[in-house]
Amino acid sequence: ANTGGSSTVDTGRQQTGVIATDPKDSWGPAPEVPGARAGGTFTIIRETPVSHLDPQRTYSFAGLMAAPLFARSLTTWKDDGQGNLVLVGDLAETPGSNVEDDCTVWEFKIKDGVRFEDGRPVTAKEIAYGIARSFDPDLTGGPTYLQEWLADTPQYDTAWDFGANRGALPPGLTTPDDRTLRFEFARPRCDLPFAASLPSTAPLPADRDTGINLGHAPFSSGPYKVTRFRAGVEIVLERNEHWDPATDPVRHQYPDRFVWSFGPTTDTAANRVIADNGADQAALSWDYVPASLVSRVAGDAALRSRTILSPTPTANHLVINNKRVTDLRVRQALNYAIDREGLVKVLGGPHVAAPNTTLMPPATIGHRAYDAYPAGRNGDPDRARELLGGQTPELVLGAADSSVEQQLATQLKGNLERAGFKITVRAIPDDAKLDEIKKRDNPWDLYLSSWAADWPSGAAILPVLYDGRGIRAAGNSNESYFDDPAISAEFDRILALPPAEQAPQWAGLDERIMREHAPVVPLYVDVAYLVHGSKVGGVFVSSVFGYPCLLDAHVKP
Amino acid sequence: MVPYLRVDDLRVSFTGSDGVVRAVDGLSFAVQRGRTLAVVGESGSGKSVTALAVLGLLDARQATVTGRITLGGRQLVGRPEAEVRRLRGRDMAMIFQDPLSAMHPYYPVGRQIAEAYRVHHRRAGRAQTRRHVVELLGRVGIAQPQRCYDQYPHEFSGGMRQRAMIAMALVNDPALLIADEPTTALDVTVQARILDLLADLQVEFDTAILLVTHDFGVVAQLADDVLVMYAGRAVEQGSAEQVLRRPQHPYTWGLLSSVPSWHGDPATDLAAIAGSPPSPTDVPAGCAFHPRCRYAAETNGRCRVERPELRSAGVPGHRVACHLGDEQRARRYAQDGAGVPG
Amino acid sequence: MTAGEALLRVRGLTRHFPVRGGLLRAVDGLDFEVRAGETLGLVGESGCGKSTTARLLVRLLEPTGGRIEFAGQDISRAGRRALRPLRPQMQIIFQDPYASLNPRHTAGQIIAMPLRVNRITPPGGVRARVRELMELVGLDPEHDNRYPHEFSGGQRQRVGIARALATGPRLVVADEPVSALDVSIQAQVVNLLRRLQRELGLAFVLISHDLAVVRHFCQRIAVMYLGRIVEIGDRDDICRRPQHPYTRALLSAVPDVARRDRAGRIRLAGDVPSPVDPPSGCRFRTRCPSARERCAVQEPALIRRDGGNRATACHFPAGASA
Amino acid sequence: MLRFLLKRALSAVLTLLTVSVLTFGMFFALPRDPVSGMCPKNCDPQRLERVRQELGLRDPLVDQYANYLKGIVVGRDLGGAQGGRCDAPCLGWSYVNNEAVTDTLARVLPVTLSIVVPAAIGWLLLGVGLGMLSALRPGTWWDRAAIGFTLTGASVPLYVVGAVLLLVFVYTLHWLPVPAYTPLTTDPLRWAGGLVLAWCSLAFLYSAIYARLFRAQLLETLSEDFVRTARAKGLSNTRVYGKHALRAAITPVVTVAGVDVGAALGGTVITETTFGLPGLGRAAVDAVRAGDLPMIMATVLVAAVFVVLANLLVDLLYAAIDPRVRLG
Amino acid sequence: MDGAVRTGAGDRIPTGRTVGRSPGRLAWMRLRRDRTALVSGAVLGLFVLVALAAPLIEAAYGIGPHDQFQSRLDGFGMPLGHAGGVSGEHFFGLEPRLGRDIFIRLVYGLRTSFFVACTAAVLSTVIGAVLGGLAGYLGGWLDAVVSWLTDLTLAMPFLIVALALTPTLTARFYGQRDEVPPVFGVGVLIAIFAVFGWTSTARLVRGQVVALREREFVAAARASGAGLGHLLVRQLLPNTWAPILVSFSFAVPQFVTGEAALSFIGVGLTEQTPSFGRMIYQSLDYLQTDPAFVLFPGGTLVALVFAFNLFGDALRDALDPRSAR
Ligand SMILES: Nc1ncnc2c1ncn2[C@@H]1O[C@H](COP(=O)(O)OP(=O)(O)OP(=O)(O)O)[C@@H](O)[C@H]1O
Ligand SMILES: Nc1ncnc2c1ncn2[C@@H]1O[C@H](COP(=O)(O)OP(=O)(O)OP(=O)(O)O)[C@@H](O)[C@H]1O
Ligand SMILES: [Mg+2]
Ligand SMILES: [Mg+2]
Repeated sequence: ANTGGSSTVDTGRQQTGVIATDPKDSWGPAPEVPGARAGGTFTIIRETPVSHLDPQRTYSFAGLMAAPLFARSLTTWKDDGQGNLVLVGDLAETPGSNVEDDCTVWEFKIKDGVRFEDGRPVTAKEIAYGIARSFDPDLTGGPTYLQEWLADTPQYDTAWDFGANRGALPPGLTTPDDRTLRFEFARPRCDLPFAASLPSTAPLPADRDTGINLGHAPFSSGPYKVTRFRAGVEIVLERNEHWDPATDPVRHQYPDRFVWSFGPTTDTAANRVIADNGADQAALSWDYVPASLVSRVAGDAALRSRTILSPTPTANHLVINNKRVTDLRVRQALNYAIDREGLVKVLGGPHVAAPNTTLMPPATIGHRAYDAYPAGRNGDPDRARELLGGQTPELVLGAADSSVEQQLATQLKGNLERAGFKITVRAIPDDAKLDEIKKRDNPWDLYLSSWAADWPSGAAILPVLYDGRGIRAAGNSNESYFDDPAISAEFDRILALPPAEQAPQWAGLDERIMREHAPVVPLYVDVAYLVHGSKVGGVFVSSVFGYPCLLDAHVKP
Repeated sequence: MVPYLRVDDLRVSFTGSDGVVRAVDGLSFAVQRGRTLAVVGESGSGKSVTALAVLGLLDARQATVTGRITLGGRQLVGRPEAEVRRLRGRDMAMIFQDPLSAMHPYYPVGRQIAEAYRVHHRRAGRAQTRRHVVELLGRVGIAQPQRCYDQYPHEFSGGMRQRAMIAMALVNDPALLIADEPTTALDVTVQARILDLLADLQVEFDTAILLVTHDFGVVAQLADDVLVMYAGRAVEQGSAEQVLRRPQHPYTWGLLSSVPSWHGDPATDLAAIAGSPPSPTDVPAGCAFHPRCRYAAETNGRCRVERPELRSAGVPGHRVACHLGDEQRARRYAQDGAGVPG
Repeated sequence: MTAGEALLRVRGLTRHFPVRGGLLRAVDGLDFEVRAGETLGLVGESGCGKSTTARLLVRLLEPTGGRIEFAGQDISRAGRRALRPLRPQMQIIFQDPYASLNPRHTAGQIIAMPLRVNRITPPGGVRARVRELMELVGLDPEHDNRYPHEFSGGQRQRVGIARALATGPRLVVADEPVSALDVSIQAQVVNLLRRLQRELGLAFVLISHDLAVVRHFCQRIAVMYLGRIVEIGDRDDICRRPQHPYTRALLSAVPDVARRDRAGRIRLAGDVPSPVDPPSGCRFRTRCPSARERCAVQEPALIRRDGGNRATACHFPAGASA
Repeated sequence: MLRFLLKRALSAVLTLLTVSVLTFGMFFALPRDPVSGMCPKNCDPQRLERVRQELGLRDPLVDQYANYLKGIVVGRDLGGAQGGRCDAPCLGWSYVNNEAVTDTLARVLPVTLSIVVPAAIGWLLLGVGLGMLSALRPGTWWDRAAIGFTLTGASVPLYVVGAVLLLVFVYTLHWLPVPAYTPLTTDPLRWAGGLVLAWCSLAFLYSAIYARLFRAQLLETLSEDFVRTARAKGLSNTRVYGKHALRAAITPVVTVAGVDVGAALGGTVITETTFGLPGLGRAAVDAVRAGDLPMIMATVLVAAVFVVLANLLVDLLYAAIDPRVRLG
Repeated sequence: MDGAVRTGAGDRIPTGRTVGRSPGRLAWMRLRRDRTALVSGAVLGLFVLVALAAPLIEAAYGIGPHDQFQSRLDGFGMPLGHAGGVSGEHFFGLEPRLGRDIFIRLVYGLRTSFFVACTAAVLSTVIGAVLGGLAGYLGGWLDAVVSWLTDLTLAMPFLIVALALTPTLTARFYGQRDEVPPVFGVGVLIAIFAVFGWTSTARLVRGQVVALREREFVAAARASGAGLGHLLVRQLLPNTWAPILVSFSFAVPQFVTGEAALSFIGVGLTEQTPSFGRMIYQSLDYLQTDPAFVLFPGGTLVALVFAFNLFGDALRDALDPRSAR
């Protein structure tokens, strides 16, 4: 019989993050991982194939976590998996220098001794070429921060045509010498060191650019190189002899090879890894343990040493369409009505989700916990009812037609109707949902959405999600269509501060927005719960992206 | 002379959802080599069942067979299936009524005949078998037997099929040939030729023939002896001459006079037997024919209760199952049997 | 209409079926007449086109060519609408007593069907008419709500006959009405048909392969071979003095209880040729014992020779007075 | 024969064309946008619009369709974002998988083939065997057991069978590895081990249907006159059943099997989903979910081709088995 | 001819007025004698009754299909207690996560599934019978068109069309904000099943009609001047009831499992509508963690389909005593 004696999970730990000031932090070799040894094949099982490995196009979590193995970027995160983050130089000797101290001009000095897989040295030219290449409209999919900042317009590919200017560099990007890369922006871009950590700053010699085909055979600058790419089935990475650990602050070269194996469903992958047979002993199931299996995995003491549990920076909100729901009291009532404990149960328990009441996830640098509308663990329908003052707002909740979201919607509908709302749940085709809610004039009052920042800074969250000045017809990240001039002014103010000083400011603004405007209902953050084979070592959950980091991974004997 | 086939007190019953059907109910007869016994009777009187019982082809799960069937001295009822099987095709063979459905639609005719040959001639080579079959096909009157060997049943005309059927039955020179309505499906001109063929072959092979039919015309042409059946029992038995010229049973009279005669007066009505044959599950008590018999009243109800046994009809070899006395029958026959050719 | 006038007149009636190997000439130019109250027998071997003719006569089939006149009206091209008033006047009886009755209808419904589809309300109502008809054909009128499977074969055929008589037709085409019946029942039905013909004055076209039955029932007989009529004439002419070699062969092959010898029989060689590819000239020549060269070249016409009622399609008819 | 083939081929092509037109039309009516998947965050509407134009998604539907057909027959140019030149048979570029559709197909088809072909052999053998067993001994214990089996097989849905098999053999008893696809050429043993459950559940289900069908058919055949003739010839039972009855009774089974295998080759969605095997069926479902039109078209067409081919094959087989159906 | 003639051979059956036993009645009697048919029929009857009486059962049971009991779930959202939370209050236990009562949801799910399956079966059978009947009787080009349509329908991948069509239709009819009544999803499902399910009935009926068309009673009716309507409705239809009924009785369980299969790949009804299929589909994930959740809906489904198949078999035997299962 199930008596419910489940373990409690602490997922509310504090993120600390800094930008390295000591140049030594940016040099290798990375400290040895205790117990690690070289050799073996490390397998990663994942349902959805990684469709390409082109660093300039990489934006999926799997791609972002795979890229560091073969592609080095300008900067990178030193991460211990416990929330301690340090941004260090990777190709660059430091995480960038703010030349004029106003975030408009940045310079990176490129390390000596970094080499491509064919042994030729990496210089500023190759890095610049890589960035230029990301302007190519044919190379869809990657982050667009650098392009938009350099061109100072979202239509960067019309502003500077890569195809017509091969061999040249986009405006604002220069290589004064082989070892220097210089960015000049029209406006302050204080987050550049963070943005430079994305693999779009990976180097590529122009003569090695195979366009769209690079995705199947990237040109390595990291400790591994891609030796086999069977689309949709398997990717094999093997050691790159020309990688020099001395130049690298974060990477190791323990396993002989990494194998990404695609196809098995999440369930299958988890079950295979749990079964721990043969090659699966050195395998990691990439996706989180499916919610239906969590109780079995968590309940199995023998598996404890083979699971990893960690909060992630992906924050989930019940987004309120502020253009439609204009009454602050209604929005506040919504905040009071939610039964977060029930919600977590619907999701599969504390190994799947952790309740959250702030706009920024706890994993954000400088995050401060607060609850603007304290409603206890199960919500406070009476308080909500009181705020509504007897009216019955009829709201439409748009939810993807996926199984999970439909269940969540059912749960939320129950919560809200309990508090005096009248909720209509409308199903939206799963794949279309994201685009639909990003349309300014979308027809729904409420919808579920999540945000995972590209770096754990408030700057990558609050202005992106709540600055009303950038609202356009479609493609909005500001899905709540929240627009308040005072708040927008605050964004401008904080963004101009030096990166190191911004963190507490963002935390304060977070609380202020919630208390004054309640533009969304923060629900929970995703929790990463991973299971791996008995010979897997060194895997931890990246504090930046919430997925397994492979840099310390090794195969135990 | 010892008859080649001897059937004593054969009884066959089926148990179905509507009750027990006594398809054959105490039948005895014998056939000698070189002679033809015709079994005549209306539909459902048990003719085919008798034929199948002799061959042992009735499904043991459905039919219960009792009595004695002796073939060339061997008693068949109760004998193991494997042993009976060895007799089939070689010692006794059968020509079926509808040759199209009786042949496998997917195999060439020649091969089907060859198969029948090779079961009993294991050592026969392919070429030899073929030669034998082709020759036989020619003998039964199929033109171009070489070509026909490889044709399929559906490519044959009705007459050819029946001939092929006969060839299949004769391929092992069987001592007993059972022909179940071999010509009903055929036209008169073709029928005439098939009957001729049978007669000729009988002479050649000295075969005993058990001919099942309902057509007295056919009987007249081919049979030496006749057995008239009604509702699973023999009502009259004798030589063809006797039965056809001086029928003794009112049912036989009726049958004979029902057939529109070539010589009768077209202006008069046919002398039909009133009523219809009894339902197999509900055979009348006493004489099964009594509800349709004009003379049943003359026996003081005896026909209704007592079943008449087959007994001599005065002439040796001629037997009849009727309660009417010999003179009574003679008188009635003289009065009413006028329609019967005689 | 006085007796003697043709109720049905058929001229050059043809029906071809397109088949894989070419055109199958099932019926290939028939000429004959049926007078009111008269019975015509149609005999011939299997596949010679008897049933096709029957179906053409009641317009279940569309003729490929030729003319069918019924009561002076050309019906060979008539559509459903034009046929409507004539339908009740001509009916058909089929061979298979089971297949010709709808197993899901009661005898009453079956017999009333022609009345219903023609929207005829007889005096006294449909029900009374059905009972009357059942009595007429010798069925117990109380059995009108029985289903076909509850009748014996002979009774079923009677239901079929009653259906054909329901609308009071002037012509009944009977396609082998007795060949599926037991000998003893066959006689009953033949007698019934004879009686009906006599009493109701119907014209009959009786199709059969049994010459004895035809002889017993019909005043005139037509003999068909491969889609054509080879000889037609009064019963006695045909039966006693057949002229066409095919008719002679047919007659000699009729098995008869009274004739035990097989001596005087004419044996025809071979099988009936395929109607897809009939022989040139006289169609019977391939099997004819007296065929000569001319038979292969010229097709004999159906002509009267001795001034009588009989016509023969043969270049060398037997016993014809010159 | 040739004429028949031509006629059938023509009708098959017409069917395929209609299927493709219907699919094309249907998916353009969908409230989905394949392009949006190409830039996940911060996507600018104008840029999306440019991409749409570049991909030809703004051309008239008829042109797009004509272009598509042209691609199949002679190949076409797809532009830089879609891998450039695409040789015939070009089925387009999958926005979601980021590769030529033909490549995706080449990957998923072997999986479905590996599932279906052995399973089909299994279900045919098992179904025919069981059907024979029960038809030859009607009313016996064997028969009753076989009927029970077939009824169960016909009543338990595949996803339930699959789930139960997984639970028992994989998760509880650990007799079998977790289902996965390994190419046959890589390791035949692992190939079989990873698929055996899929085969079993498919075979269980279908063999039930086939046993039922075959039993009825065989019983009917056994009551045919020609079987009696065969016995009258003195043939042994083995020969009567094995040669005469079997061949006649197998014909309808062939028809059904052809259609079933054809349909299954088009994707065994439920099986693939239950066992987590990345075959054609799942690729199709994923494609629909993601609104990946070229991939949808391709999977639909491939499935239709299989069905149509199977139908054609059945007709030919029928003629081969039954001489009465020789086609003129 | 006024009844004057009344001789004829006297084969009258000397009984009074008899009641004809129609083939339908005979089948009914056979069915009533068949023990399997009785048992499976009773089980089906019970299912139908439960489905019809769902609101009554809800009232008696005191729990609605949307009521949640999350307090009886553990931290993982799994039901507390034995066998998935089976208790006197919750006969079949609770769903994991949302904590709804399985029993009452099954009852309502049965209602939905039955409605979908039966309506779809009626529709597909009607479509199939009409198309098959017309094609079989009229033959010619119509036959060719219908057989081509059949091929086309078989070649169109059912699941994919279903997957694509549902959201499209929803958007067409209800815009994006209106409440989509459960009836709509049900309607779409029914339409999909009907559009794809008619082929086998059509084939069956066509074959039957082609055989019947040659029967002489049809010719007799035509010879009497009967029109197409009479021929199809009065003559042919009564003789095709048997295959139509049988194919209907096999279509229903097929659609019941079909609904579940659609849910399995994520089409079908929304969470709002309690449905068998959706329940089973969701339960399968819990095979390892909450087998009871799989057992109850799965067992009910299997029982339902099993009963239907048994009944269908018995029906076929009764309607065609010649067929051996
Ligand atoms: N397998 C069977 N099961 C039940 N009853 C049967 C079976 N075979 C034959 N009968 C019954 O046995 C009786 C005799 O049948 P049989 O076939 O011998 O008649 P028949 O004289 O050959 O008739 P026909 O002239 O129509 O061929 C019939 O009433 C028939 O219904
Ligand atoms: N619908 C049809 N299509 C093709 N051929 C046909 C058709 N109906 C009849 N035939 C052919 O026409 C020829 C004459 O057939 P019909 O049925 O008229 O012959 P019949 O004289 O009635 O023969 P039977 O005595 O066997 O009934 C036969 O060769 C037959 O195969
Ligand atoms: Mg018989
Ligand atoms: Mg005929």
